[in-house]
Amino acid sequence: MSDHESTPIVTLIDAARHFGPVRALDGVSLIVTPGDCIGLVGHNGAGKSTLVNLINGGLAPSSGDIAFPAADSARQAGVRSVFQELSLCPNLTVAENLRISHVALKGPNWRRPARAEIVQSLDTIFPGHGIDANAEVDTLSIAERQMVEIAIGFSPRGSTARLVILDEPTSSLDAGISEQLLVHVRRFCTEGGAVIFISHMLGEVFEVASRIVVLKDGKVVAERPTDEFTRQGLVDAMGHVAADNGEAAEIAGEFGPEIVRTEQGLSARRGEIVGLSGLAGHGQAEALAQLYLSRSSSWHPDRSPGAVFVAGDRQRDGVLPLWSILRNISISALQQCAKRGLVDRAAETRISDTWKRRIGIRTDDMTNPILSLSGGNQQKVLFARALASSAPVVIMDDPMRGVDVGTKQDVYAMIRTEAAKGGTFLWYSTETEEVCQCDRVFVFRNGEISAELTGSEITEENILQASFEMQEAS
Amino acid sequence: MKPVTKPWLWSWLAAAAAFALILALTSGRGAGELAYAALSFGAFAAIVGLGQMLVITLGPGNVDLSIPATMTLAATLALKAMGSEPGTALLGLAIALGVGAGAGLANYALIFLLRLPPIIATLAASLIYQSLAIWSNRGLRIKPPTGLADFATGRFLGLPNVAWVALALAILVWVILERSIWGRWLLASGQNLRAARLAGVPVELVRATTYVSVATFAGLAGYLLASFSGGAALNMGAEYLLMSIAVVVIGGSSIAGGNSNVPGVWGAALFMFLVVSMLNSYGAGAGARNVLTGAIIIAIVIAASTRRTRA
Amino acid sequence: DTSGKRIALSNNYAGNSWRQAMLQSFEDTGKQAVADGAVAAADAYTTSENQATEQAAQIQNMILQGYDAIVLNAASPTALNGAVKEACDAGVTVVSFDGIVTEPCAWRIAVDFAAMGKEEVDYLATRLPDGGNLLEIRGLAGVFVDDEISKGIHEGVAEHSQFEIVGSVHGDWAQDVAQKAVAGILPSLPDIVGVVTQGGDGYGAAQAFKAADRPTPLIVLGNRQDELQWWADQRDANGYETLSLSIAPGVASLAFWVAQQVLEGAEVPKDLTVPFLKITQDTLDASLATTPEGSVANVSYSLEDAKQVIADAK
Amino acid sequence: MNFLARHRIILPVVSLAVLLAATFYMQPRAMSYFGLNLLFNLAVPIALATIAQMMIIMVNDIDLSLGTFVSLAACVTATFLNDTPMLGLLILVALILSYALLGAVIHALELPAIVVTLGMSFVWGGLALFILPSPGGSSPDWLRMLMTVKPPFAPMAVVAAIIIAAVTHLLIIRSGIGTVLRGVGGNARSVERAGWPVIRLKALAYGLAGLFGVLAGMALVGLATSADPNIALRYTLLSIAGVILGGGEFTGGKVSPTGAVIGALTLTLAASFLSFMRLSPDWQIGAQGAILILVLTARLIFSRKGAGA
Ligand SMILES: Nc1ncnc2c1ncn2[C@@H]1O[C@H](COP(=O)(O)OP(=O)(O)OP(=O)(O)O)[C@@H](O)[C@H]1O
Ligand SMILES: Nc1ncnc2c1ncn2[C@@H]1O[C@H](COP(=O)(O)OP(=O)(O)OP(=O)(O)O)[C@@H](O)[C@H]1O
Ligand SMILES: [Mg+2]
Ligand SMILES: [Mg+2]
Repeated sequence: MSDHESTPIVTLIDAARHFGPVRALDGVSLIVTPGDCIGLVGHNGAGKSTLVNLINGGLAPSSGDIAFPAADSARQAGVRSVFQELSLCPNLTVAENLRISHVALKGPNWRRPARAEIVQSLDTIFPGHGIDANAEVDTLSIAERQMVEIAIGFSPRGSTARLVILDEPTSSLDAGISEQLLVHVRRFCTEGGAVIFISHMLGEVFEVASRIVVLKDGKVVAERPTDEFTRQGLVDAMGHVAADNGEAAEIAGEFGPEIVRTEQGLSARRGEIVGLSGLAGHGQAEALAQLYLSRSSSWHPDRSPGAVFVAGDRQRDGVLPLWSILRNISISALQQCAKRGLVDRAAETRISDTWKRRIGIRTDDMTNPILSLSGGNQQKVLFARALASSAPVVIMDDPMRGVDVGTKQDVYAMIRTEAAKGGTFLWYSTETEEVCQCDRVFVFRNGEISAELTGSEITEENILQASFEMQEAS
Repeated sequence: MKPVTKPWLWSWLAAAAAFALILALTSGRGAGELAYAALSFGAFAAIVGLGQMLVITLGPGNVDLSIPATMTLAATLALKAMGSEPGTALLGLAIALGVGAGAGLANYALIFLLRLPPIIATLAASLIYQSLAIWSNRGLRIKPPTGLADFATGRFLGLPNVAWVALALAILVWVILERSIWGRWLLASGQNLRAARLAGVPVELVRATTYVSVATFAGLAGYLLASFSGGAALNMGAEYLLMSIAVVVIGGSSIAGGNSNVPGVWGAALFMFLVVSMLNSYGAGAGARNVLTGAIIIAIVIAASTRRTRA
Repeated sequence: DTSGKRIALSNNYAGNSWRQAMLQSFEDTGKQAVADGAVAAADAYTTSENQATEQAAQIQNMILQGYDAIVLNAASPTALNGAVKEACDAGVTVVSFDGIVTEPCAWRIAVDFAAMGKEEVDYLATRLPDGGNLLEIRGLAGVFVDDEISKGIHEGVAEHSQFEIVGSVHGDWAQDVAQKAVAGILPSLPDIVGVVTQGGDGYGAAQAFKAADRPTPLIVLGNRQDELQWWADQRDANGYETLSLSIAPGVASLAFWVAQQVLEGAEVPKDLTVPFLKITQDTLDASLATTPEGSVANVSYSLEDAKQVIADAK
Repeated sequence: MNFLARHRIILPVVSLAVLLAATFYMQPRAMSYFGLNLLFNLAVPIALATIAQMMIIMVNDIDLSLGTFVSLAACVTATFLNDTPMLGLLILVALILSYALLGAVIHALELPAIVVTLGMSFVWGGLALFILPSPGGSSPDWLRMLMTVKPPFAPMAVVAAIIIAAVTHLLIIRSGIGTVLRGVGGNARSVERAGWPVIRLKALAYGLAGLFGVLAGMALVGLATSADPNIALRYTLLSIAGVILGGGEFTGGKVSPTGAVIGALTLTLAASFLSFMRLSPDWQIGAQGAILILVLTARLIFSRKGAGA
C-alpha cells in the first residue's frame, strides 16, 4: 500500500474540538494519503463523528490545524462524507437527491444524466441492488437509503471523489450488502482513492482497512497497520474489558409457558431469547412493531405494560429530543412509581441513576439534554428505558445499531441475566453474530417466516440458507 | 427546570413596560383601575390561551381554530337554557362545559377518524358550530341571571372574580404539566408522536383529552364572557382566534411542541390587553396600532429566542 | 307584472343580531310576497366573514342561477363593482342598501351615515351647551360605514368647538370588544361628558364606566334591545336622558320592494335615501314595547312605503 | 413507485371533476364559456395565493399573514400602481423583497415562522389601513383589461389556472433550483451539508411567496376594480386548505403546484355548489364547513386504497 507516494489529501495537526466542557476531540494528528483505507474505531462517544465533521468542514476546530495540501477546501479536495444518521431528503427521488450534492448538474434536462450517474454508481457498488432512480426516498427501506447515500458519496458529481468518509455505513445493512460495500472500498483504494471507514463491527474493519486508528476519549491511542492488530488487542486498545464471548448458547428447554404467539407464527416462552434474522427489509421490523402495537394500546394506559420496545431507528422511533436523559429513561416506567397520577420524582431520579451506572451512559449529569450524547450512548438510553420498565416481554428492533463492542458485551450479559429472571426477549438484528446467541431464531424472507431454528441448528450457514430463496426442483 | 431559561419573562417585561407607558401618560393616576381592567380582560385570553397551549404542545400542526365558535355556541346555549332565571347559574355552567367538551370530542373525531389536519378540521367544524349558534337562537341576546352577572363582574380580595378563576385554572394546568404523568405524556407526544407511542404512551388518549380540554376551556371562557358582558353575541369570540395563538407564542411556549409555559400565558394575556390600551391612550390610529402591535410581538419573539440560544 | 320574477338577497355577514333581524325581515317579506303572488321567489344568501371576495363570488353565482334582481348589502362600496357590473351586463337588476355600492348601474338605498354621526354631536350640543371631553367608539377599521360615521362625528365636533374628542377606540361593533377597549383607555382619560358611538356599543361602554367607578356620561345609543332597556332602567332610576340613532334592519324589506318596483318597470331614481331610526326619550317606551327581547328595534317597510320613498326622491 | 407520486395528484383532480359534474347537473347554465368564467374567475387570485402559501409550506413553515399581505398588495395596486405606476411598482418590489428578508431572518435567528408571520399579519394589516383607511382606489386599466380578457376557446379563468399551474410546476418540480428548494423542506441539514447556503434558499422561497402574494393582490384588484384593507383576509386559511386539498403536506417539503391550483379551484367551486343548493341562511355557513370536511375525507379513502395497493 505504501507505494502510493504522493501528496496527502488531508493532514490534521493536533486538531481539537470542544463542546463547552466536553472535549469531544482532544488533539488528534492524522495524515490521509491516496490509497489509504483507514479503519477508525473507538467506543461510543470517543469522538469519531466529531473527527469526521472536522475533516469535511462541517465543524471548525477549537484549536489545531486541518490542511488540504492539494486544494483550498474539503470540497475542492474531493472529500465526501456519508453520515452516521441518514441525511437524504426523503421527499425527493433518488436522482433528485444526487442533484442536491451535484451543483454542476444544470440545464433543462438535468434529470437524465442525474439518473444515469446514480444508477451507474449503484450498479458499481451494489450489483443487483434493485433500486429505482425515480423512487422517492421515503418509499425505500432504511437499508436501501443507506445504499443510495453511499452511492452518492462515491459518484463522480462533476469531479472525482478522492477521500470518502463512511461513518458506520453498515449499521443497517445485512451481511451480503455489507460485503459488496467492503469489496468496493478495497477496489476504490487500490485505484488510488482514500477511505476512512468507521464501524463497530471489528470484523469488517479488519477485512477492509489497511491501517487502523483507535480513538479513546478524544485522543488517538493507537495507529498501526491492520496486520499488527489482533482482535483482542484492538478491543483492549479501545479500553473496554470485553466479557468472555466464547460461551455457547445455554441449553434450551427450561423455559416457562409460551407467552407470545402471532398469526405469522412468531412465538416466545417465558425466559427465552428469540432472535429474528434474515436479509434487511424482509419484514422483521414490521413484525416486531406489529407485535408491540398489538400488545399495547394508544387508548388505555397500562400500569403494568405487557411489552416494551427498543428502537433501532432512534431518531424516528426512540429519542424524545427536547428532553433530558433522565426524562427519556423514565418515560416508560412512570406509571410504576406514580402516586395518584403524579410523578414520583425521587423514584425517577433513582431509576435513572441506577441505569446510568448499570449501562454506563457517558455523561456527568443525567439532566443534560439527550442530544448532547453520542449516537451509541443515545441507544443505551433507549435500552435503559426498556429495561427500567417491569414489562415481561422486551421487543428489540436491531437495537445494537452503533453500539460499541464493549457495551454490546455488557448488554448481552444484561439480557442473559434478565432472561434468567424470567424476562422474554424478541430480538431482531442485522448481525448474525448476535442472532447466534439466541435460544431460538426465526428467519424471515419476503415478510414470512422461512425457518425456525433452535439449539445447535442456529448457525450462520443455516440462517443464510433460510434467508435466500433456494432453487428447489418441484 | 433550569433557572437560566425563562422565556416567559419576556412577556411579563413587555406587559410591565406597556403598563408603565400608560401610567407615564397619566402621571401615575389610575394604576389600580388599569391593573383591574387588565386582569379582568386578560383572564379570558388566559383561559383560552391555556387551552390553546395544551394543543400546540401536542406538536407541529396541532392547533384549535374553533375556539371562537365554541365560545359562542357554549355561551349561546347556556344563556338560552338559563333564560335569565335566578338560580340557574350552575345549570348554565354545566351546559357550557358540556357543549365545550362535545365540540372538543367532535373536533377530535374529525382529526382521528377522518385523518383531517387539525388546522382544517377545527376550521371546518367551527363553521358548523357557528351555524348551530345562529340556528339555536338567531342572535337574540339573552341576559345572564343577575347573580351570575354580579359574580362575573364582581371582585374578591380586590381582584376580579374572573381573574381568580383563570388563575386557579393556570395553577391546575401548571401542576398537570409539571407533575402529572398525563403532562409527561403530553410533552412526550409533542416531541415525537411515534417514539412516544413506542415508549408506551397512550398517545390517542392524550390527544383526545387535549382537544376536549381546549374546547372545554373555550366553553368556560364563553360562559364567563357572556355573563361578564351581559349576554352572548354571535361574534363574541371572534378576537380570541388570533389572541389565543398569540398569547401562547408570546408567552414563550415552543411552537414546535413538547414544551409549554404557563406563567408566560398570563404575562402575554396581560400584555395583549395593555398594548392595545397603551396605543389607544397615545392616540394611535388603527393602522399605527396594528403595525406597532405586530412589531412588538416579533420583537418579543426575537428577544426570547436569542435569550434561549445564549443560555 | 312581476309574478314570474325571482329576487335574491346577497348578504355578507350574519354574525350579529342586527344582521339576523335583517335576514328575518327579508324572509318574512319575501315569503308573504311569494304567497301573494307578487314574485316567484325571494331567496336569502349569506356569507360568513364579511369579505368582499366571497360576496363577489356569491353575486356571480346568482347571475348563473338566473335571478332577475339582486338585493345587496355590500361588504365594500367599491370592491364589488366588478361583480355588480357583470350582473348588470347580464340584465340583472341590482339594488344595494345599507352597505351600498358605487357602481353606477346599481340602485342605492343609502343612509346618510355622515349625517348620522353629525347629528350625534348636534344632539350633545343641545344637551351639554358647556361642552367637554368626548370619547369616540368606532366600528371595524377599514370598513366604509365606520369611516363615514366617524367623519360625520368629527365634522360635528369641528362645528361645536366646545367639544373635544380626547380618546378614540375601535369596538368592532361588538359589545365585548367595545367594553374591553373602553376599559383599557379609561384610566388615561380625563373626565368624559359624552360618548359618541356607532350604535350597539353603548351598553358595553356603560358597563366599562361602571366597572371603573366613573360617573356615567351621556352615551348616544344604538338600537339594541339591551341598550334601550338599560336606558329605560337608568331613566327610571335617575332620570337619565339620551338619544338612540340607528338604521332599522327592516330596510332589507324596503330594498326588496324597490327591486320589485324596478322589475315592474316603474321609473325609479338610482339614488334613494332612507331616514335613520331615531328613538328619543318620548318614544323610548313605545319602541321598547315592540322590540323582542335580545333583538334590535326595527321598522318594517311595505310596498306603499317603497312607493313613497321613490316618489320622494323624484 | 412512481404510482404514489402520480396518485397524489389524482385525488384533487377527481374531487374537482366530481364537484364540477354535480354543479353542472344542478345548474346547466354553468356549462358554458360565460358560466365557467363566472364560476372560476375569482379563483384566480385564490390560486395565486395558494401557490404563495405552498412556497412557504414547501420549506416547512406556514404563513399566517398571507391574507393581510394580499390585502396590502391589493391596496397598493389600487392606489399607487394606478396613480403613479413607477412608485407603485417600486413599492410592490419592496414588498417582495421584505418577504425574502423575512425568510432570511426567520432562518438566521431560528424563529418559528408561525409566530413571526402572526406578528407580520398585524404589520401588513396596519400598513394597508394607512394606505386605504376606507375602501376605494381603482384598478389600473391594463389590469382590468387583463382580468376580463376573453380568449378564444376557454375563458380567462381556465386559461389563467392552466398557466399558473404549468409555470409553477416547471419552477418547483422540474427545475434544478426547485428541486433544491423542496430538498430544504425534506432535510435542510443535508442540503446545507451539500454546500448550499440555506439562508438564501429560504429567502428565495419566501421571496417567491411574496411574488405570488403580490400577483394575487393585483389579480384581485383587476377583478374587483378596487380594494379595501380587509379584502383578502380569508385567503390565509383558504390558501392553507388549498395546499392540503391539493395533496400537499405540512412538513417534509411534499407539495404539488398543480394540486394547489386545483385545490383553490375546488374550494371556490364548493362555495358555488352550496349556493346552488339554496340552503336556509342559518345553515349556509355550516354547510361550508361540512363540504370542506367532505372533500378532504376523500383523501382518506384514497390513502387507504393507496396503502392497499
Ligand atoms: N453538538 C454537541 N454538543 C455537545 N456535545 C457533543 C456534541 N456533539 C458531540 N458531543 C460530544 O462529543 C463526544 C464525541 O461524540 P461523537 O459523536 O464524535 O462520538 P462517536 O465516537 O461518533 O460515538 P458513536 O460511536 O456513539 O457514534 C461525545 O461525548 C458527545 O456527547
Ligand atoms: N408504511 C411505511 N411507510 C414508509 N416506510 C415504511 C413503511 N413500512 C415500512 N417502511 C420502511 O420499509 C423498511 C422495510 O421494513 P422491514 O420491517 O421489512 O425491514 P427491516 O430490515 O426489518 O427494517 P430495518 O431497516 O429496521 O432493518 C422499514 O425499515 C421501514 O423504514
Ligand atoms: Mg458517531
Ligand atoms: Mg435492517
